[in-house]
Amino acid sequence: NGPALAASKKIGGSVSIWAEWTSTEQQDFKAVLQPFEDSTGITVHYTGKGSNMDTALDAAVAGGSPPAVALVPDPGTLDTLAAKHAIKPLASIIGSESKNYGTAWSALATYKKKLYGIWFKAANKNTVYYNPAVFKAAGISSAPTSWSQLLTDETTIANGGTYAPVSLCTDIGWPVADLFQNLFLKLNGATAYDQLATHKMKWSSSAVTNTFAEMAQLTGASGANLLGGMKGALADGSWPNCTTSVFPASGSPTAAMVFEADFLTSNVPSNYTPGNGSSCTLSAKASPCYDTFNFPAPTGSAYAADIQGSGDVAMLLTSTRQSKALIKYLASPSAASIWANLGGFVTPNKKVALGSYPDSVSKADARALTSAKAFVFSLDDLQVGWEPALWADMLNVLQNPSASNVTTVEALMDTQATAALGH
Amino acid sequence: MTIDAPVKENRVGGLAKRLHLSKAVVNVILALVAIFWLVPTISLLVISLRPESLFGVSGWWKVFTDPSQLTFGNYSTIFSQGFATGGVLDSLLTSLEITIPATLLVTMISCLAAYSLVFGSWRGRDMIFFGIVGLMVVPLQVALIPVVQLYREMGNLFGLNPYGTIPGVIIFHVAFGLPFGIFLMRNFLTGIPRDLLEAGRIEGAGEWKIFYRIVLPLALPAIASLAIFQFIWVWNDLLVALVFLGGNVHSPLTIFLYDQTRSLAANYWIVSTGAVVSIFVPLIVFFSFQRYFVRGVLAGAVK
Amino acid sequence: MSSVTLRELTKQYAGNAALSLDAVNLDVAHGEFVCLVGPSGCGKTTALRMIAGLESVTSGDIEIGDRVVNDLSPRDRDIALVFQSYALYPHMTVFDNMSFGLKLRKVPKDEIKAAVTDAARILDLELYLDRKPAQLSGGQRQRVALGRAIVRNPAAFLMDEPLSNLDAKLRVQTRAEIARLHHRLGATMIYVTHDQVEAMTMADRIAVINLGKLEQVGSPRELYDRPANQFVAGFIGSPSMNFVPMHVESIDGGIRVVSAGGDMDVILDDVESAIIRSAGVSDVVLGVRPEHIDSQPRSGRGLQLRASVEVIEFLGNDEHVHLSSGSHELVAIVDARTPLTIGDSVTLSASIEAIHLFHPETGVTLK
Amino acid sequence: MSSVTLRELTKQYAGNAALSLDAVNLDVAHGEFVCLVGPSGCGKTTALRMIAGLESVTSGDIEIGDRVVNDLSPRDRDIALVFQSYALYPHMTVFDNMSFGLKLRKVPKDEIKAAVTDAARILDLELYLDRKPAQLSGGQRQRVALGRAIVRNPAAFLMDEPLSNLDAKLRVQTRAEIARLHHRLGATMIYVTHDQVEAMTMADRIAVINLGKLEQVGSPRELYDRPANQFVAGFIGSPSMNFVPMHVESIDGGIRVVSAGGDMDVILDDVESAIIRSAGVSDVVLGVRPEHIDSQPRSGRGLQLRASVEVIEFLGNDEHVHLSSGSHELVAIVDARTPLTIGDSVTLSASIEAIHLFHPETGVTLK
Amino acid sequence: MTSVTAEGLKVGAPRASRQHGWWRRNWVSIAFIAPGIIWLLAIVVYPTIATVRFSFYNESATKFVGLHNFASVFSTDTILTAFKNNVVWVLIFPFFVTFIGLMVAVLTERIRWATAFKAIIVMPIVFSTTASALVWRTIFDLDPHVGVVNAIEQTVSDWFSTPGAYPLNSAIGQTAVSLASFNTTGAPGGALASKSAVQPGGTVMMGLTRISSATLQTLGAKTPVAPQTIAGGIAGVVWNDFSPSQTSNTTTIVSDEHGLPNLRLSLVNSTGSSVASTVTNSSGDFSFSHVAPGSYHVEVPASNFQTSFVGTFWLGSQSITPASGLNQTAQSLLSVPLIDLAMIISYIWIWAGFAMVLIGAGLAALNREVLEAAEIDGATEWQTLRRVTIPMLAPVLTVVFVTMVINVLKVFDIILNMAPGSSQGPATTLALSIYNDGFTGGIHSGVASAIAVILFLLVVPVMFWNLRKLKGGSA
Ligand SMILES: Nc1ncnc2c1ncn2[C@@H]1O[C@H](COP(=O)(O)OP(=O)(O)OP(=O)(O)O)[C@@H](O)[C@H]1O
Ligand SMILES: Nc1ncnc2c1ncn2[C@@H]1O[C@H](COP(=O)(O)OP(=O)(O)OP(=O)(O)O)[C@@H](O)[C@H]1O
Ligand SMILES: [Mg+2]
Ligand SMILES: [Mg+2]
Repeated sequence: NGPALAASKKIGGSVSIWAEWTSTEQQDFKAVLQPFEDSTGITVHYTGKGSNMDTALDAAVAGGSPPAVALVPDPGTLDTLAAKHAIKPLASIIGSESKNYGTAWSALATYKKKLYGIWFKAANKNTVYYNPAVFKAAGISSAPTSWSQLLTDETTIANGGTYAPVSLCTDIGWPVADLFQNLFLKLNGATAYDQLATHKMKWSSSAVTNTFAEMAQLTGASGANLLGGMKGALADGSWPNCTTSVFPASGSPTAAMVFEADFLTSNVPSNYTPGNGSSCTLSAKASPCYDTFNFPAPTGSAYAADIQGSGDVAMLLTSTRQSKALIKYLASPSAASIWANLGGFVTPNKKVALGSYPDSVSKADARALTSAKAFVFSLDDLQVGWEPALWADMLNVLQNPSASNVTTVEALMDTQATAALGH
Repeated sequence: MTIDAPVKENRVGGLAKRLHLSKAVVNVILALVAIFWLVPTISLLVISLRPESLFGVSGWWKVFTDPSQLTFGNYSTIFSQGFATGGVLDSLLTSLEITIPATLLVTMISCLAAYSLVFGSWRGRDMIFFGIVGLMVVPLQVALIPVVQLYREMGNLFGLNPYGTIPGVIIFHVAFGLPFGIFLMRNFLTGIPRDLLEAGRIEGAGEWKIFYRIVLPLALPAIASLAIFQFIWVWNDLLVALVFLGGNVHSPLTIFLYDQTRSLAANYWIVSTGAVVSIFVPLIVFFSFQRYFVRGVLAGAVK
Repeated sequence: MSSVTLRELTKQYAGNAALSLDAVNLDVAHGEFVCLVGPSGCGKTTALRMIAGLESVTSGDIEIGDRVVNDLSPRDRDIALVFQSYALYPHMTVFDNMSFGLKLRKVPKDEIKAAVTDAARILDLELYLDRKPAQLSGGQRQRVALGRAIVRNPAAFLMDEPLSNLDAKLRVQTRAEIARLHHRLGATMIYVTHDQVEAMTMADRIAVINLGKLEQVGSPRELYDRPANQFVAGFIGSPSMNFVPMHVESIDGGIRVVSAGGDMDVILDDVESAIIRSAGVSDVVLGVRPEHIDSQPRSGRGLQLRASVEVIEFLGNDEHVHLSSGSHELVAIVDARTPLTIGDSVTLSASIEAIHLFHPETGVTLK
Repeated sequence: MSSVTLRELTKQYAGNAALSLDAVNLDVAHGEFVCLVGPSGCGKTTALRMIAGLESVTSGDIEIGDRVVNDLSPRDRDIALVFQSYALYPHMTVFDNMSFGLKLRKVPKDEIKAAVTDAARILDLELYLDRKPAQLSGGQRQRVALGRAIVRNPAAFLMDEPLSNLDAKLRVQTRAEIARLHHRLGATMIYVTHDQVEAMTMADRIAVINLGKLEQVGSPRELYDRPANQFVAGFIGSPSMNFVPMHVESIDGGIRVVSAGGDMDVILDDVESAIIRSAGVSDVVLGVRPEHIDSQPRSGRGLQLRASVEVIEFLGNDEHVHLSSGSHELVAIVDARTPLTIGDSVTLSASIEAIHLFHPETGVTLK
Repeated sequence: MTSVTAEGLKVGAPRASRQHGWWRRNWVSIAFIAPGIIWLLAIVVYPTIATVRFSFYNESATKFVGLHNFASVFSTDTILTAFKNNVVWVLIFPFFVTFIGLMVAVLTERIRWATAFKAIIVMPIVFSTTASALVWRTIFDLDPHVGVVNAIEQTVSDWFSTPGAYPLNSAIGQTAVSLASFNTTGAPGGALASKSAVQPGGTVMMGLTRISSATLQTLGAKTPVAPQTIAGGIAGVVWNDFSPSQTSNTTTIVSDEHGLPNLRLSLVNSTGSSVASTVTNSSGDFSFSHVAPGSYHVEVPASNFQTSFVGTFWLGSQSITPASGLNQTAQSLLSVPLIDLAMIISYIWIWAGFAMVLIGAGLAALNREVLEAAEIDGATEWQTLRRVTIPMLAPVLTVVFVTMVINVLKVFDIILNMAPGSSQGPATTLALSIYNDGFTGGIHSGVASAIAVILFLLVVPVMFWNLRKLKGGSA
């Protein structure tokens, strides 16, 4: 495969690596590892830990037998482990491969000025997925590019009477938080976003209040724009149910679009083709399509290219010849390209050619990521200690966006943030 | 025969009928309960037999009008890996490797401890028992990390770190099964007449003999229940195995099923399939222990 | 085959203010057969259980052989106990119940089989060896409990009413077997019973307990003839001794005791009179056993007694005649052929030897 | 207060090939006191449990009053049962144990209290009303079980050896109380006992069961004097009747029966001889009760018996003398003052009225 | 001196021997309990102590913060909610599980198919909670096409009220609304009326939107035509004023728009009373003839939009106790979300088998004769059960009850898996808070440990009660 591998000679031995990925993602990642194993003779033991990754890793570190390499989904863990000296600095190990990442990403993998991780996989949470055929049925031919256009299109689709404009993922609130974060970023920019994330900006500030107000526009009065109304959104909005109403595996869609990150791709049934061609139909049986657009900013906003996202950062926990080789391999563009090629994957690795992505949707996604003016990490994940409370608060506002309730909840959030973050 | 019939007719009047009726009522009530209990179970089974695409789209009961919806697709997905390491059968074995020792140990240690608590004469029995019941409430989650650290200390001290090994998982399960086990056995053993133990003692049985020749046989119904539950709990555990097995290549069935689901949410059709697959062993366990629930185990023992 | 000695043995159960056993002293010699008798709840079972090591000793000592065994576990005491409640192992067959102790001692299989078969034959249990206790009748259960003790060969047997649920015939038979066993093994036996006949026929000595206290120990004849006090006198013998409060009257040099209504009177001789005088009492309790009352008046010294017949209980050869004399109730045993009918006024008598006199307050025997 | 009738009542327990009750017919009249006696395991408890409704009927019928109650639940039969195993409620105090049945009937509180206090006084349980069964002695438990029955006022009482664990005195006392209760309430009573004295003194009629079969029903005197067969003869009376196989010899017109060694013989009169002849037997079993054996030889007709004294059991007033006559063992009850010593050769006798003769195979009474 | 020594010996000797005796008497008992105690000390007690310690430290266990964590537990509404939910669970769940378990265990003793029945009841324990939660989630699903409960409710409710021709489209949660040019009176789904008044001889154009194409298809809607005036009458058309080809045109009828057939209309005079009514035909046109002079409105009564039953949101957080209008804290303490009930029902379904098996085991050991004695004493079956069986079963019932109390104090998996995200907040419990606070995204201690400690303390009374009860029960 890549020339980077051809150079390395057979090392042999084995190395263990943990990540969240199970099921399809696990198979994809194993495909990424295959050429590495072939060329180095190293056997890689991969374990997918799912949502218990953090706990399992904490335990493994505490238990004294951590995996050699681990990929975790949040920068906080990296900081914690670095503080405990449980992970190794990477600069000298991966050498020039560290330059494959933009400064925003490197900063997120740096602790006390040392690089401890490489962001192997990234997710763009600005992505909005929509069913082009539904848009067309309402007489809309192109995706909205501004916030006001999005609202207009929503009304149009609603008036059509057959499809709900939005299938809102609610779950325990994290998708709503994502939605809020998107909107906040597009309305107020990355600087304000970072201030809010660290609670330097108050939740009771007008920026937040405005964002909530705009969000209420999006959902419509008592959830008029949402699939099943507010009640339906809350009842059926659990992940990934919310996606199947836009991209059903059989029958017809009931909603036009769904907000979530690009990892939603893996929940789109395989018979959907990416793009917005003229052949797209409403029936899941004939040729259905999916497409995305970037979460729109108000017309003329300076923050249109700011991106909110997340990712998986690879860290080295035990330093052996094999593990070093593996992390270096993960940092290389050839590793990321393999998965990119398989789809449902984007990497912040600049060296991965856009051509590696199989379709227009992921290409656009990757382009957005790499061309981002500013990149912010998902804000809720940084709210250690009150993240679930934040999600609950988001659901609260979603259900009752009245000014008085917003004021109450904002005050509550400030209290919670102060209690958890100490300021 | 013909002469007998009218006599029989007269003598019991409506009373026998009333008795029969009450028996019928019991049967009807229990049948209703059984149906109530079965509906979810059947729906789980049906969900596992319907294709993924229909989940959440239409009611599972539709299969009864449209049997063409039935498919073994979910099962073939699960069984696709076969016997290989990481396959479903390998996981089944691993589950047994964990569950059987954990069940045996909990049952044995609980019985021993309960015996001591009930029939021992040392002071402070009540306090110890009190403490043990208190431990039932300790959420398993809070113990994970301290125990892992403890394992590492063991590794440092004795060169044997159970972390990442199957014994490590078993040790943890046993510890968290014990409070309930002891609680159950103790309360059950209080029902065994002391005279029986004393008879054994007089006949020259040591405590051990009394324990396993007299008390254990009499406590079989309780032991069977404890074993059933312990087995089921360990069998269905996911969290402990995930945390304690580390990178072990063999993983129990729960982890295997968990792996079939995607990282951000459960694939319910696979979960249901897995649930159906994973209940067979516990059901066998249940049925084989069922026969120990004999009525009147203590009948005829004392006046 | 050891002696058993109780020294000031006392037991107080938790949650029971009264002493269930109160400073009991008792020596049971090696090979001796002692019966414990006493009213229900007097502490017989408690005593056995303490000797067996099943109850802790509140104070005092228990010696078996010449060791103080207070702290010895039951199985180290080498005794067999037949429980009043049987305490059969419900999960074992009769055979297993009986052989359990032997198995524990690793006695060879065929010896066990022989011993159990033997005991089963004696106890008429051969047909039931495969049954579980739940499938047995009350008497059969009791016999299994007994069998469990006798298949072993312990230093001492403790038996708590081992025959109470057996019918008369079987009881006589089993009693004989126990006596034979006792002779054959020379084993020490402490035997609780409420059956007079058992106690009288089997025991070398009888210990009478009342309210946890030992009242008297002695041979059956001693207890029957010379009870130490009114309690023992009343307890030994069935139907029990008749007691009548009498007034002491001095008559020319001697003493005459007479009942309130004057329906009964006895004239004492000099020796007896002296004893009564030295006791300094003006009242005594007269005791006479039902079987010592003659249905005929008698000439000469002795009890004279005028009464009316109230109830006659037929008992085959004998009759129990319930009498009313003045305000007193008495029972007499007379030959069934004596022509008595209810309502008869009769004069009865008893010889002076058959008369007991007790201190009216302490109950101590005066004559 | 109803009659109880058993018609061909049969019981076979699952897992037990033998019939525990075999076509028993018994009429217990309203207010009658019937004692069931029989060897251990003969089916007494089974019969009571079936009458109470606790065991299913294998075949036959049970009538209480004039209803067939085979299928009636125990609750609806209005009977009280004293269990052989007591079956006290372990979680209730003595008071609650006794008052439970009344509470269920919603008897006013003070009436309950009065009834229980009364029963407790009769049964000497006043001190224990607050205890739980586990803290009682065996006899106390039995009294609680008895108390539980007598506080109620049922149509019939069923009592299974209710006095077996009581001492002699208490037993006599309680016996009297039960008799009084029976008279006062006029209640029908079916009473299982193995105590001869109880059966003889209390019962209007006694039913003798053997191996599940009813052998004879009759008044105590009937059973004692005219047992229907050898089994009943042996079962009623304690110590039981002596049986000796005899040979029938014709002597000038009459018949003489004589034992194998010739140590015993009886000459029969014409009537008796005729019966024996018509039975056409050459052997008979002779029966004579121990209490009917005279320690003196007698002139005239009757049993003459030469024997040697083997064992003497002292019983207070009487002695049980175990005799050996030829190859036969006999027991005689003699006055304790009779001067006998072990090894003595003696000649004893019994009057011709005291002699019973039984068919050697069927056991049916011939004389 | 010597005599004192002798005295001392005399007193001392037995005591020494007593102690020696203690060990001799008890060493086996001690040996029996030792494995359990050691195991528990190492694997449960040690972490428990760690937990207690962590509860006084900050989240990363680096700084001692005193009672801060406890203070924040009691001042956080979410945790108060969790407390309240725990209380609701504890009050309802253990009782019902024990009760049902007991009833079922007692009743099964009388049936022939007991084994099969027991297997059915036990089966749910055998499933993982994830699977059970999934099943119950579908059973309670809001959509009557998916959820059995709502399907039943719908069937029942449809007996009582018939839906209109244009019911709420449950798939998208909408109902017809008029366009701005045709005034709306009332909420969406309420009655709609023409905006401008009309006189006899005039015409009315009423454009509505948000009508599902599926409905139109079912009703066989045809292309509408502009209404013709009729003398002394009022004519008009009602149509679905939405065209994908001309989304902005809201004033005229476009070719791909459809009339709304089968609509019930009424003519309302100026005083607001209805004077005539009619039904639109397949192109959506209608007419009222012989209308008295005056000014009228044409109204589309709400009954047209009468929806069929929309389902009870069993998994929702609406309170079943009156708690609205209270402040946040009071609400978190007083409202009982409906989903609590749904989950409790499911949890009972899961655990009743546990109770049944244990109680069955207890029943097996009861002395039958005592029960017979009760029967003889005249107790009905119910009385026997209540006054004899249950007290005698007390130790086992206590096990079940206490286990269930502790179980629900720790309940979280069913909530995590069954509650839709939106209800997880209102339905949260202490253990779920521990899980969320202390467990997601790595392990934090602090508040989570404090909650655990509080949980632990909550059990203390239960233990006391249990101990007292057992002591009283057996001797
Ligand atoms: N549950 C049972 N199963 C089988 N056989 C039984 C059962 N109960 C009793 N039997 C048998 O039935 C016969 C009659 O028993 P029952 O208890 O009626 O005797 P009983 O006359 O009361 O004897 P006892 O005087 O010893 O109490 C006995 O041989 C006994 O072994
Ligand atoms: N566990 C106990 N707790 C409290 N008191 C008890 C206990 N066991 C027995 N007692 C009491 O101690 C006294 C003696 O009891 P014990 O059992 O020794 O009597 P007993 O002589 O065997 O009587 P019985 O002939 O009725 O069996 C009784 O009054 C009894 O109530
Ligand atoms: Mg006793
Ligand atoms: Mg019996």
